[in-house]
Amino acid sequence: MSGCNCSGRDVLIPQVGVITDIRTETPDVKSFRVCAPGGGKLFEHMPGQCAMLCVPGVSEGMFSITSSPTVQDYQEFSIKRCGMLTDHLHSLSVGDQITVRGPYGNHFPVESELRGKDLLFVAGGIGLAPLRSVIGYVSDHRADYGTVDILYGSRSKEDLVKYDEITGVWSKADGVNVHLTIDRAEDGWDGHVGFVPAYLKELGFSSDKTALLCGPPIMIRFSLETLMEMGFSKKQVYTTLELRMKCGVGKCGRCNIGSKYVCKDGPVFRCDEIDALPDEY
Amino acid sequence: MTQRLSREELPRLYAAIAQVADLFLPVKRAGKTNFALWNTQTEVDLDTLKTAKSPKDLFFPQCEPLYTCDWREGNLTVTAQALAERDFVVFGVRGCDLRGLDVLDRVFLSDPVDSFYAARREHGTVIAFACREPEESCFCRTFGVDCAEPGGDVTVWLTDGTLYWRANTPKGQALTDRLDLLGKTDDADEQRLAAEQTAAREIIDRLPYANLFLDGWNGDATEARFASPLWEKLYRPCLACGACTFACPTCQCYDIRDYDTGNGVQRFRCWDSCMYSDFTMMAHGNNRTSQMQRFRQRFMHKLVYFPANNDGMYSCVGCGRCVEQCPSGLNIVKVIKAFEKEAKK
Amino acid sequence: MQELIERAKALLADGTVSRVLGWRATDTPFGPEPAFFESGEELNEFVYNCFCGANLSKYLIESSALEGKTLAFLKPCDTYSFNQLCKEHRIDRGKTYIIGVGCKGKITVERLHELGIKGILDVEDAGDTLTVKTLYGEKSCPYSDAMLERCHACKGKEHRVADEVIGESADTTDTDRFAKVTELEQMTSKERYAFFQAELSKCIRCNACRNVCPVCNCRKCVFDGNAFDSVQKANATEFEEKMFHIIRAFHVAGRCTDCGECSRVCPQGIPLHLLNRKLIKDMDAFYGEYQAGEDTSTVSPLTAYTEHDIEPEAGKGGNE
Amino acid sequence: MSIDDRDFRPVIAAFCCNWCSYAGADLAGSSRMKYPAEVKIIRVPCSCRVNPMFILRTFEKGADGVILCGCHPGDCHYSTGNYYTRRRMASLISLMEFVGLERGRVRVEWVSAAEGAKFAETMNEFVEHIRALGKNTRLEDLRCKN
Amino acid sequence: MQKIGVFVCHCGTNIAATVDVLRVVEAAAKEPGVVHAQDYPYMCSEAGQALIASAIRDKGLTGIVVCSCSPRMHEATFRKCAERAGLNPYMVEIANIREHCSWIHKDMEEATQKAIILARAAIAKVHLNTPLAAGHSQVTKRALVIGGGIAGIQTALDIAEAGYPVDIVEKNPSIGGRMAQLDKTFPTLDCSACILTPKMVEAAAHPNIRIFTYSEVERVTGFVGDFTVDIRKHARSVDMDKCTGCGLCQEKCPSRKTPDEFNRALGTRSAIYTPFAQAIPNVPVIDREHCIKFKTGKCGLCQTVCAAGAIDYTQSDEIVSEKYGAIVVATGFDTIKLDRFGEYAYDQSKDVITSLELERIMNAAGPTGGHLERLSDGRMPREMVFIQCVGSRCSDGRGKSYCSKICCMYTAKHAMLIRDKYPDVNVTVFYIDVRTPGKNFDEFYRRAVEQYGVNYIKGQVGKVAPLPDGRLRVSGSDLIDGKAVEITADMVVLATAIEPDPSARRLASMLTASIDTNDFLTEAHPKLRPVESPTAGVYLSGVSQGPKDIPETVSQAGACAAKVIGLLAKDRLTTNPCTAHSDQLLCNGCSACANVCPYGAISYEQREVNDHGVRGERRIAVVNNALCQGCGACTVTCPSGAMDLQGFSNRQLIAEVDAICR
Repeated sequence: MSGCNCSGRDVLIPQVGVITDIRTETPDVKSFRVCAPGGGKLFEHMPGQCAMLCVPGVSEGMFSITSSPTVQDYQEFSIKRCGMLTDHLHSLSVGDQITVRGPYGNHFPVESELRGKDLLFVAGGIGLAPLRSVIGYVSDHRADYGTVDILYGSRSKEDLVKYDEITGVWSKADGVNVHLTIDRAEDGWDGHVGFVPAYLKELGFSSDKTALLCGPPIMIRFSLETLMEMGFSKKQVYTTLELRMKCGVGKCGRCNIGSKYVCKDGPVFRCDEIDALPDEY
Repeated sequence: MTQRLSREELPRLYAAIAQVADLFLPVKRAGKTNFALWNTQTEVDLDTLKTAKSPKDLFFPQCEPLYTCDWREGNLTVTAQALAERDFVVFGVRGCDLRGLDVLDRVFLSDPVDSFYAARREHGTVIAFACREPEESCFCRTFGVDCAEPGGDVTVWLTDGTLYWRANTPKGQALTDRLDLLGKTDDADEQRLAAEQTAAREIIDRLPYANLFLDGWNGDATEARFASPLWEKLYRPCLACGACTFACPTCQCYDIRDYDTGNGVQRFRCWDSCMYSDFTMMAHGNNRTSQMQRFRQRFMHKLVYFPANNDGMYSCVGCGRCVEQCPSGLNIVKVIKAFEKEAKK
Repeated sequence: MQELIERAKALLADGTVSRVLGWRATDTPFGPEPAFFESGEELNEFVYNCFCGANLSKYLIESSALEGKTLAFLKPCDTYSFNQLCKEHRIDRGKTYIIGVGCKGKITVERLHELGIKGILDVEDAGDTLTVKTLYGEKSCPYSDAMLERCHACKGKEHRVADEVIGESADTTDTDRFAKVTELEQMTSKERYAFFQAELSKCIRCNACRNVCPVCNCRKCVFDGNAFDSVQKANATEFEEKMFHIIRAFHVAGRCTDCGECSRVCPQGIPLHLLNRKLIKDMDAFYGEYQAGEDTSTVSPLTAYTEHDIEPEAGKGGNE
Repeated sequence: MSIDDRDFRPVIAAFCCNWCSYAGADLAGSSRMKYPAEVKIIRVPCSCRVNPMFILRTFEKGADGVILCGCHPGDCHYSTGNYYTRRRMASLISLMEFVGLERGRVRVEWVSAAEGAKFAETMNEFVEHIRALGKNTRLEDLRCKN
Repeated sequence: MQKIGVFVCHCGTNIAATVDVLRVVEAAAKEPGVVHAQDYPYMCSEAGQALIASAIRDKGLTGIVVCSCSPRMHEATFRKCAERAGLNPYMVEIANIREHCSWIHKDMEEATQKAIILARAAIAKVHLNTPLAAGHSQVTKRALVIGGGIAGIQTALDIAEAGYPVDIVEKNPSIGGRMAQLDKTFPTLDCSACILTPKMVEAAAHPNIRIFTYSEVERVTGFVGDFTVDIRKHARSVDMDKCTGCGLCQEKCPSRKTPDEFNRALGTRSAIYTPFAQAIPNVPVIDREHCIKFKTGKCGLCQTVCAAGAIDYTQSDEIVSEKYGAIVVATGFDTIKLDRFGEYAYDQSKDVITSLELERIMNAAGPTGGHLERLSDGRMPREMVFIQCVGSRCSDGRGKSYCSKICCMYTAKHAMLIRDKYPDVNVTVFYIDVRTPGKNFDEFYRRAVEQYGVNYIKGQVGKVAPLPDGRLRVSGSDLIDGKAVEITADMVVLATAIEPDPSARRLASMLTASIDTNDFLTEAHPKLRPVESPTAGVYLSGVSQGPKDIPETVSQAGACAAKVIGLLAKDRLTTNPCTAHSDQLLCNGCSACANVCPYGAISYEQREVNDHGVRGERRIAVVNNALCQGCGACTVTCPSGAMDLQGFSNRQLIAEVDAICR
């Protein structure tokens, strides 16, 4: 995997990626499809893994791969505008080149623990990005998994990332239930209104599901509490952590929480594993 | 097999090694001794026990280019930095610093391998240098280093008049084979050498920090140690400089940065310090906002997290540089002693 | 020392101050560390001896943000830094209680190492001489031989600011503080270059000089930001070391009190104070004598001007 | 003097204040006065805008000489800017010489908007001086060159 | 990533003759971010601007670089062009490849290379430009005119006539200035007072004009549209409201030995005085330096005789603080001191006089009652010599390098008037050149020579030597005949160079208006903006800007008024957005920046700051954008780099440096 030096390239040396498609998801989120200059994917990855995107001379940052590994032609990244690098990425156009290295980190255990389970995806805002990769993977291997529930919330309707795909594809798939919510009521929205944890409680899922949780820290905290109340154990809940990552390979010393490096041992953690880590995230 | 050379012949030895490979050894410049490339003009200093900086930067340089990006005809190209290809010899590495390399190996040679470091390790031959007169700041014994028998590809001992040389590895032997000025030793030499070692070990026993109390420091100690109120008191004098981390033979945190050369962007990495306030700073926050947290991180890493990931191996080697160099008189010894005092209360 | 402890305990007890900034004894005799004390009990670890060279004034920036007053023990030279920090609004004078402590010059164990004394186990201050117990026998040396560089160019025994003074001080000046600067000026440009190249190429960019410097008190150093696209932490080239040290010297020009902490803490023993002293010497010559930190109101020479200042011409830095 | 020396084309940056020296350079231009093409002018609002950091940066990037031009003291468009420049640069130049930079690689000159001739003269003289000094090897970033 | 367009101007052949414009286009096109590059013969032309505008629209450019003439010439043009095309005007950078390149180099290769580098620097800078929005400031609809001579009066009248209030500050007790001292004016020989006095009266009576005489500007703060000026009204010791101007006090004043400034010290005056009969206001002042009452405490005669009870010895200086939108400098001139011109014996003989002194002698209200006589003995001169260019066009550094412009004409006037009134006086004029460009000027001069028989000698006077008999030996040379000339004269008149009034220098510094090496105020542009100072809101009227005669002064005064009216007619002004700003995460609150700010634009606030998740109260520098003029002094004083300047940011300047050194 990431340790493979068979290409002769050090893990810190990136490849050039070409942006082949840019979609504006929300006012501050865009999705970028990236390919190798000659076409095709830059590398293979697993759902939940990340890659380092870099605009040379500007900055570099770790982003989760939004597309499913089953997509053959490209990797997609949904990126929220929140700083110098993301500002710059948002100003790029189709055909522009960036550098990409990765994939980095672990992934959701789609081939092991998650197999055969009923899955509950809980996402808030841009937190949908890593989960979408899993959702895509699960959809393409539908027989290997039980039912799928997707609870996704955002500030407003226009802040829902991948809205068209959610309403157009996912919600029409067999055995998939989509539950959308937005924080405040608005015109043209007849769906649920309220925060994700509250909606979670309202929906009252059975506690034999496996939950995948991703979103802003506050949402994760309350959703986790709700899940506990609903009878989930922490071993049934997976989430992702995000800290400052630089090297991506667990050596530069930045992103550790206790003895774990988020970039290498994460970003996906089972909640009982997080409990064992010192409180420094 | 131990070989010998009279002390006066050392310059010839250096010249002979330099014929074979680049030779780095302790050199005194502007009053401080550090490892530097040998040439006939350099002032070699084997009398200073510890170089101010550890020799780690010969394998993990303070700053090294990784690759260059440039736009050629509108296309972005990435050109990786070539890996080290020249053989080199590091002469005069103390036992503690040699252990430091073992620690770095655990980091950089574990999956995924850091090819820049690996190439240097492959091309470098380490001549370890046994200690004769350890100093008050030394505590390598605590971490199981025997400074009188340090190991390395080659070990050398220096007595008043003689240098003793013993190759330990095939790499060391290969170097030895290319040097024809080393002489044979006799029993008297062996006895003298043994006596030197005994004397050095006796001094070690008398050092104030020879046997620090490490109970409670291990890979499983995270919770207990992390939450200790002692950190709050210990960190206060810390200036948040990087003197300890840059002097340390095992600190390996690095930063990756870009540099606009005018003809492209060069990406390089350079040493970083977990003591620096912006070390973990992100656009939207910082997981270690206080100096206490950063201070704690450094020692937790050396004595808890690293052992947790490396079969109990500590990433402190007891070289004592932090003891000597911290501007505020802080060091790992103080930390260990503070916890010892607490434990024994 | 006991008097200092008693006084501190009293001020803590009557609520005048909420904490005490001083030095704490550690188990190495030559390694007292700067420390905050918040109770009488903690103060039993307080120490004040010949190794208490650290300038404590910079720690007061941090304590200015805390509730209540902080009692700080300052040596005469530390008070200059304190004043300078007050002038720059980094310390709130109202939140401090300053006890001036006596000083007869401070020593450092590094000087003893430089004198060839190894394996030091204990150091005893016997007035004019030091008795050093080592692994390799007992040694002794004159007190002044072990003194910090700055003490040889002492600013005098007056505390520039203090709520009270305890103890006697001595002026330990025994050299002209500009002697080395003058010596360098008289070298050729090439010789000076060789000198600074040798010294500065030892720099490891650990930032100890910057972080200890009382007037290098920026919340975020320019070298840590990207406003100037500076290459932080990297000393790949000799130029960058120069750039860092020249700019650092320039940023503290007119603010540097010549406290000498930069040279004291440099792990590579670079005489960084020479850059500051050169600037001080120049500014004294160009614009009249000025001592930063003497008070909290005089404007620094670089933020002032007269209509007939000297012109920025070549030839002031030293011989060609 | 070797052939290389004769072919030496120094890189020279001239920071010019917008109100006097930049206008002076304009006047030199409109009066068709000649000075070497090595001089490249960077416009700043006032000489006091020039940070010592810029000057070092210029050398870092391979310049062989840096000249800073502003209004004559007393004539600053912002009334006091160049008084500060004068003090700062006096200290900076002295410090740079002190650490071993050759004399005259950094220079400050006051050129008014009316002094086109002085501007051209100054530049001719400065370039000549830098040519004589040769390449700046004492303060230069090696990494740029690889 | 910016999308940058580069536009390279040929400027006809001005650029294209020395710079290979196409290669510049080619090189620029390869720079990162450049998506459009083209050349055009005249970028500033309407067609050129249209090209730029359409490229901005069609290619969605986010920044443009124009490689052309100096930004001082057309930066504003291209900014406006960008704005019309929907691009923020501050996303425009100019590479000066004309004044700084094509015009100074001959070698095409060299110039082309340099032009490429200059273009590259501008591209590098524009990458870091950010759209800036100009702020707005209010305009105080009142103007200040400093100087109450003909220039000031005319400007004030024109502004007042347009309906805006205007104040005149005059340092002397009366307005009128130099023109009031003149006898006749060329080329029509009108009586100076006859044409000036009505204007003075009109100004005094105008409802929109206030006159502060015996007053000086003490302090100026603020900026265009919003200046605050402190005016020091010197204590007059006479109540302006009560005084009837009867003149009795002056008559009775026992102190009568003070040199009379108005008469160039050729006569004396009383300690309480009005400078001249037609003075406005017709209220005397007490010269406290010479007043016996003030010197000894005894006297008080004027108070006794004043029926109106206007004399008030207790008056003190008063500072009036007023707000103005525009300031006009009309400080006029004086003649230079002659102490460095010993060869003319000005200090040795009373009969060597300056032309301005001659004006007073010829004037009916002057010290001799208008009768031409030698000041030494009161005798009528028979032989008069005029020496031109005394201290003008001077190359040895003793005088002024410039031509004082008015001397040729007034000397012709003097010669003509003397010959007209006293036909038996011989008049000789030594000149270097006679310069008479101006309507009816040369005719006037020719009349002096041809009709009035004035003897013009081209040549210089080497020495004027007083003779024992009180006459003067003038030794000169006649360059046309190539011989030495010696004249024994009764009177010598020196056409002394004029220089800006000494108050101009201090005033310029208060106004932050630039002055040249001769202390004349500098224009914003010598040709295109001759009546504006580079400092916004400051205008130049009369000789303070350069030597000129009365008709020129009056026309400039009118032009100046037009500019002021144009400013005052606006309700608000667009402010320069290139101002400093402080990054609150970096600011230490150390006050260094405020110490060096010439505009007092920086203040400090306690603010709660969120520094990457850590909250705390900090002392933070805050820049008042309306006051900041964008010099950047603060940015260098700030050690942490918290202070930066928009439009000339640290990163922008560094990018330029990098591009130049590349």
